[in-house]
Amino acid sequence: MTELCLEINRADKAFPGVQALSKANFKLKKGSIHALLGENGAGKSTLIKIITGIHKQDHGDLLINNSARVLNTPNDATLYGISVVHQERNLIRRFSVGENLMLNNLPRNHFGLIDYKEIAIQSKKWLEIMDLNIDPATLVSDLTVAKMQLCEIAKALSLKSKILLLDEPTSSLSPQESENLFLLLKKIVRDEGVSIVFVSHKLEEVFSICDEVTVLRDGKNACTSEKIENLNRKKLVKLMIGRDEQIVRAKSQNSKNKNLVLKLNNVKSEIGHRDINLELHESEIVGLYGLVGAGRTELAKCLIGIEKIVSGDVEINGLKQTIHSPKTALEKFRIGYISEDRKKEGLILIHNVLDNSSITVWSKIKKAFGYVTDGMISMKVTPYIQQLEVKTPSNYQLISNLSGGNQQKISVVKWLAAGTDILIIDEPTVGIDIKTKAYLHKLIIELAETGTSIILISSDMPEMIGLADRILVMKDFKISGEVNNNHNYDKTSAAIMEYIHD
Amino acid sequence: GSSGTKVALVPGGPHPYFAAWEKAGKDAVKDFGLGKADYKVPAEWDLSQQNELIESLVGKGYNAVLVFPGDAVGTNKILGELDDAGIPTAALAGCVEQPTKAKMCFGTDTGHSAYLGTKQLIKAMGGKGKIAHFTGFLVDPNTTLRINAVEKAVAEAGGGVEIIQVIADIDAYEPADEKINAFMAAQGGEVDGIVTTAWVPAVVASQALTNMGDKRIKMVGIDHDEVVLKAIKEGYVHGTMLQNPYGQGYIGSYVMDKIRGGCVFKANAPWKSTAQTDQFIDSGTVFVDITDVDTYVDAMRGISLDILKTFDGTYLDC
Amino acid sequence: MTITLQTLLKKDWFGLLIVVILSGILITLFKPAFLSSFNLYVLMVSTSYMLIIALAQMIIISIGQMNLSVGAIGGLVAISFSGVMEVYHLSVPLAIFIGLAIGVICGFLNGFITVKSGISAFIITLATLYIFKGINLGITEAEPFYEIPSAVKNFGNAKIGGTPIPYLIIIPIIITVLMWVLMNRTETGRHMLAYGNSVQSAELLGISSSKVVITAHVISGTLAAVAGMLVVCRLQLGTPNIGDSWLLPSFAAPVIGGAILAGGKVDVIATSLGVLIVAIISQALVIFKIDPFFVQIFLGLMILLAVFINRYREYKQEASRKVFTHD
Amino acid sequence: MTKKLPNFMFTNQFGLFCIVIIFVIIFSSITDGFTSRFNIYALSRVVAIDIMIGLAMMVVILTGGLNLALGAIGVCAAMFGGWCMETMGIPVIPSIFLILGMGSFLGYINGVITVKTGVHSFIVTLATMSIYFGLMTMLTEAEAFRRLPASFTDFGSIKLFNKYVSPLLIISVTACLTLFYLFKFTDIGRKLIAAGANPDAAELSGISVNTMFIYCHMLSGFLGAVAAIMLTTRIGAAIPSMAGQLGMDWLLPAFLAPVIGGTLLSGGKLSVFGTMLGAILVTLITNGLYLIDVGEFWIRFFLGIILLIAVILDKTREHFTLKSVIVS
Ligand SMILES: Nc1ncnc2c1ncn2[C@@H]1O[C@H](COP(=O)(O)OP(=O)(O)OP(=O)(O)O)[C@@H](O)[C@H]1O
Ligand SMILES: Nc1ncnc2c1ncn2[C@@H]1O[C@H](COP(=O)(O)OP(=O)(O)OP(=O)(O)O)[C@@H](O)[C@H]1O
Ligand SMILES: [Mg+2]
Ligand SMILES: [Mg+2]
Repeated sequence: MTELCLEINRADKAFPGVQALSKANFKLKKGSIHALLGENGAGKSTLIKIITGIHKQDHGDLLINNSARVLNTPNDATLYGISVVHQERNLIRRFSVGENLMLNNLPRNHFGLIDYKEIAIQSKKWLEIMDLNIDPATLVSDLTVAKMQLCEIAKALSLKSKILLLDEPTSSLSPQESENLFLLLKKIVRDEGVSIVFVSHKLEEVFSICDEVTVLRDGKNACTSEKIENLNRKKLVKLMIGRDEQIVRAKSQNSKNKNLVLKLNNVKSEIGHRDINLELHESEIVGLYGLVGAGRTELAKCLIGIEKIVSGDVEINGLKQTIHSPKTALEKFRIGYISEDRKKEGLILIHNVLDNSSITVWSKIKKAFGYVTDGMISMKVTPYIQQLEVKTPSNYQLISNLSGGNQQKISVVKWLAAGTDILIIDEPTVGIDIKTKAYLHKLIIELAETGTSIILISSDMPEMIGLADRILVMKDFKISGEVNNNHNYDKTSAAIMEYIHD
Repeated sequence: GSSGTKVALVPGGPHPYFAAWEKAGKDAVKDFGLGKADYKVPAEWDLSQQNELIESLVGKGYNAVLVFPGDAVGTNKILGELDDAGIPTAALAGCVEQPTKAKMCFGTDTGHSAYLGTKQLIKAMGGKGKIAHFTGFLVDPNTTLRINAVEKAVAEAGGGVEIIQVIADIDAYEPADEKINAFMAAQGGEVDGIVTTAWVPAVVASQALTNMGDKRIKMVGIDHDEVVLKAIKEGYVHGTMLQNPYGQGYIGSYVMDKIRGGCVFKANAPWKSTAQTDQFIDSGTVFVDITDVDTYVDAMRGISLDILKTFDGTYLDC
Repeated sequence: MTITLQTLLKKDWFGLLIVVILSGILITLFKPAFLSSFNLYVLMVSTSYMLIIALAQMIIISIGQMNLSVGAIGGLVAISFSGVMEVYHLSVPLAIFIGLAIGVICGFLNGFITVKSGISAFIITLATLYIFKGINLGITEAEPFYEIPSAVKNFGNAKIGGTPIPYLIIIPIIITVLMWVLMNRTETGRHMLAYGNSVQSAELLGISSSKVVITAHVISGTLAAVAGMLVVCRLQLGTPNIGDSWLLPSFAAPVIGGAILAGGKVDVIATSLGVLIVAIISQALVIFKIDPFFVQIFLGLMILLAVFINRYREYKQEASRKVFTHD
Repeated sequence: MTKKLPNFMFTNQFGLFCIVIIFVIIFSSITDGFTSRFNIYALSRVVAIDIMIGLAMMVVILTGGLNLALGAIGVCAAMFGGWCMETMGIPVIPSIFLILGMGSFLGYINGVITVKTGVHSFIVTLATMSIYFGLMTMLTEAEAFRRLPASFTDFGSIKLFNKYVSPLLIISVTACLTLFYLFKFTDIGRKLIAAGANPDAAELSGISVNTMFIYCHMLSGFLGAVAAIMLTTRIGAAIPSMAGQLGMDWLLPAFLAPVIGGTLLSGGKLSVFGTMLGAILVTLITNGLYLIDVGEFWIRFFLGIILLIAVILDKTREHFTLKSVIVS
């Protein structure tokens, strides 16, 4: 069974100022799981969008089941049995989960009107397959990022297509959720001969489920349909970034003698946190681990004054303080928060790279009469932009035109530029390629060493264990336990799981 | 007349009232041998639009302007500027408030017309009863004049008559229909007379009375919209205060030509004076009811001719 | 599912219904005449065409755009409708057909140009507002058409049997029901809302934006046409001014009804109640003989009040949601 | 990495500028009197006021909102000024500050209500429009103030640059430059834009969005008051009908200018000079149409058509420029 069900030959795609793909080839075998890899901005999503008829390649041709096809709209792709989960969430927030799942072919009753009972029934089926226990009537806007992502996968499956494209499907899933997903994928490949294209920055995942690998670098093929057996992590990384990956490890530092910068005593929040106790020392990295939905993001938001703290007290450098707004958090207490939801809370998509990365520093670098120029700003932020190797034609490129990973980099840049004492980092490396990920990790450690105290929220266990000095485990808006991290993966992860499952 | 005279007749905006000005202008050109007497309508009923139009007209070489003031006070500035540019102007149909550079106000004393109308209504009501007053935008200075005039007439009628409600700001049809009918629903039983002092309320109120088939409530309207005239013929409306748009345009153009020809108004000209100006000439304001509603057109023509015949003698030094 | 206060509080129309009932009771306490059959009739008449006008705007709001030309379309249709009957003595059905056709064409133009040019509908309809109104004035030279067949006139001024219900309200009610079905039970409607929620997502989902946008504008144009003709029936003359005063009310009702101007959230029932509230307010101002110099002030305060009451409901609802969001 | 056309050619302003030039050429060649001193002077005066009105609306559109009360605020400010100067006999300069204060204050009220209640500014300003205007008519009983100090009213008739330009235009251009500086070269300006573009992100980045929105409404009121002053000097009196019923005559020019100028209705993107050019374009077209005899009642029709052509022309230019970016 070596016949191809999808083939792209010498595809070019240019965007204003960017050659996203040049002469890119891609071949997908029937019944295989094919990894599409590359750095941020390599062109993965663009390729996916060409296969699904959203973008049209400038040159090159597209074959489905060995016959050349022209896809003008996403619907064409669906007709040829291609379904996709995009990197960005594409659910209608004000619609119910069920309706979102069925949106492309809504069931009708005999008056030709939409039949919501039927929707509930059909969608329930697919939700259960993803073992999601959500009522189909729930509004998408009430879901967490993770649940949304699972819903979209369920939706893609519900189309029963023969070709399934998954663009970073696990970016905000917890390890368990990813595991379940992989079992499911293997199953449908085995039983229904579905072929899957799998985009991810998590190489463990690639090795655990993929048969073949195609790597893009700057829109060109670094390799095409390489058998996974012939590859190892080292080789793969070299293909992707053109050099070896350096593994970062924080040297365990005993920070007990360092002075206490932040202390929470029995904090109770309006949105349901109960008796939260937390201590953060100077230049310490405290990890907040927990399953998606544990309320870590919300805790962060309490700290910067978005959500209300109803009782208990917050001490900063030993003094009781109340933080009314992110403004006071930033300007008075020098606390920053890097959001996990870059599109909604992190970035201003209609503005350019420069404005986005400098938003936190304007009031700091302004001269008399609040005088601030682009020049002054880029002097301040360009170093960070270059350090993080953001792929952008210029500082004036619109953020919405950057690749997902590069967008994430920008939302980090702006807080680096702000230079805060306490930095809360929420899921910093979601959708970030390993090169940048390594760099970010190095950066976080350097920040800590140079005196910044960091609260790290992450669902990525290796990352957590790699970076944190202490790890607090959160569950249902409570701290369910603390683990002193000795950077030994197996021991620590076991200890953490203890607190999660009891 | 001189073919050098280019008169522009500028209404406040697109409105049926002024339709007669177009023909009046053409006739004036024909009869008095003027160069031009064109009817020029602002794109919208809006003071600045009117000013823009007038300015562009001057730019095009019109050298005399007859204007229905977009605002009784606000229009003065531009009239002043035209005067500086040596262009004679006059307020037509309605007046501008003094001090003004307008040579005259040739039209209707809005206040007085409302006063007369109310008098007629009270007479029709037999000198006693409750009346309601429907009128236009409060921000139009004329509206205040009308409200006061109606009150004056009522006061003069002694205790017998009282105003039970004034509804203003209804110069658009839909709201007028809504408000006036709401009034009929609430007060229809009590009210004995209605006086309307703006075009739209007059039309809508006549319509409402006709629909209700109510001949008990007496109403005096304003102007010559067909709906009003029809309602008068059918007896649902007692009468209406008519003006003389054709005469205004026709004679106005004539006078502008004279003034450009070097005539000036007599020092002792028999001006009438109104709340707004004391250089007022009545272009013919008459009350019309069922008896003369069919013949008013000739009546108006008659009035126009009389004014024209005696105009030079009475007002001008040439 | 059982109807609890919880589920009701979620509904946009609930708060408004309260407002309507309360205001109704209040007014009646002071002025029993408010419930007189004639007054109810008047109330329904003024609600009738405003309802359609509001819906004409609402459907455009649902896709996150604005239609500034509703009034202009209504006016153009109104004078064409009465014009062809007066000048060419066409039969009423034919005139109605022409009227609707014009509405469809205008709406289509709005939608088509918006889609093809990729310029915001706000600008396009602002331009077409001038164009349609311009044609209107060009044809009529600001002179109304008076010869309206008595059939039409009666339709605009007759009540059903002994009831206070005007014939005029039948069509609006039917249309409201149809619109509810459209927005809640048909794919077209749901796709419009989806598009309004997020244009990008809608396109990734393969919802054809041109289809959605053009359909919405065609419906909007048609509704404006219907409203225009109803107003002619009501006023018994086809004056060029019809439609001039529609714009703000057309937005006010949906927005009072909780519509989000950014698109993706509209509620037919709430919009209808919004219309009713506005009508009741302006009627109350007359019934209570408010001094003309105070009317505007009251109007403003009332609108704010109405919105605040509905807003209060939302607070209650959000508060209750917060408590329930986890474990 | 890319070969670029000069940056300014990408801008919407550049496109508008070309279109304006085109129309100037057309009108001056086919109409008599377009270039006459009188006409140009008149134009400069009309444009000046429309620009100011456009800017006043622009700064609220920036927040993703609307300010329907703009006209009402203008009239209230003007009438208040009339009262100060005529009734209270306060000298011109202090009066002007009082007028501007009044404008800003009314804007402030809009801002506070919008922010505190979370009700969309559309409905808030719809209501305050009625309230402001109602209060104004009630207090003044619609009586105009027409005995204003000559030093004040004459300003509207001064002619500069051998009688071609009104000083009002100078004021508007200055306002444009100031706003341009504010939004391009100050932190507060940048914050205003950021807050309008994505309130959540801005808030999390330490910007107090509510304050920013209130500033925008105040600025709108302030600019509205400036426009009102200019209109008053131009009319020579403070009259309640200077912006029409409820001040709604201001709304069309107010929206036309910024929206044609490329200001994003959803907020977060504006163009000061675009707004200026937008106002110029619209005034040009109207004036040109009055000069060409298009037939009495057809002016609006042609205005619409030309507007349509203009915006579509500009759009095609945009496509062209974007395409012509060659990737090396
Ligand atoms: N709509 C667009 N307009 C302009 N440039 C674009 C657009 N979409 C993508 N690009 C550019 O094309 C390049 C490839 O983007 P793409 O999203 O395919 O990267 P990717 O491989 O998916 O990266 P990531 O792993 O971060 O998702 C990037 O440089 C991006 O800036
Ligand atoms: N099924 C659900 N229905 C409604 N709201 C939910 C649901 N699950 C989570 N939420 C909301 O999301 C919040 C937690 O989601 P979120 O994922 O941000 O928490 P978290 O601990 O920060 O997880 P992570 O940071 O790993 O994403 C909850 O407090 C709740 O408000
Ligand atoms: Mg991608
Ligand atoms: Mg989170």
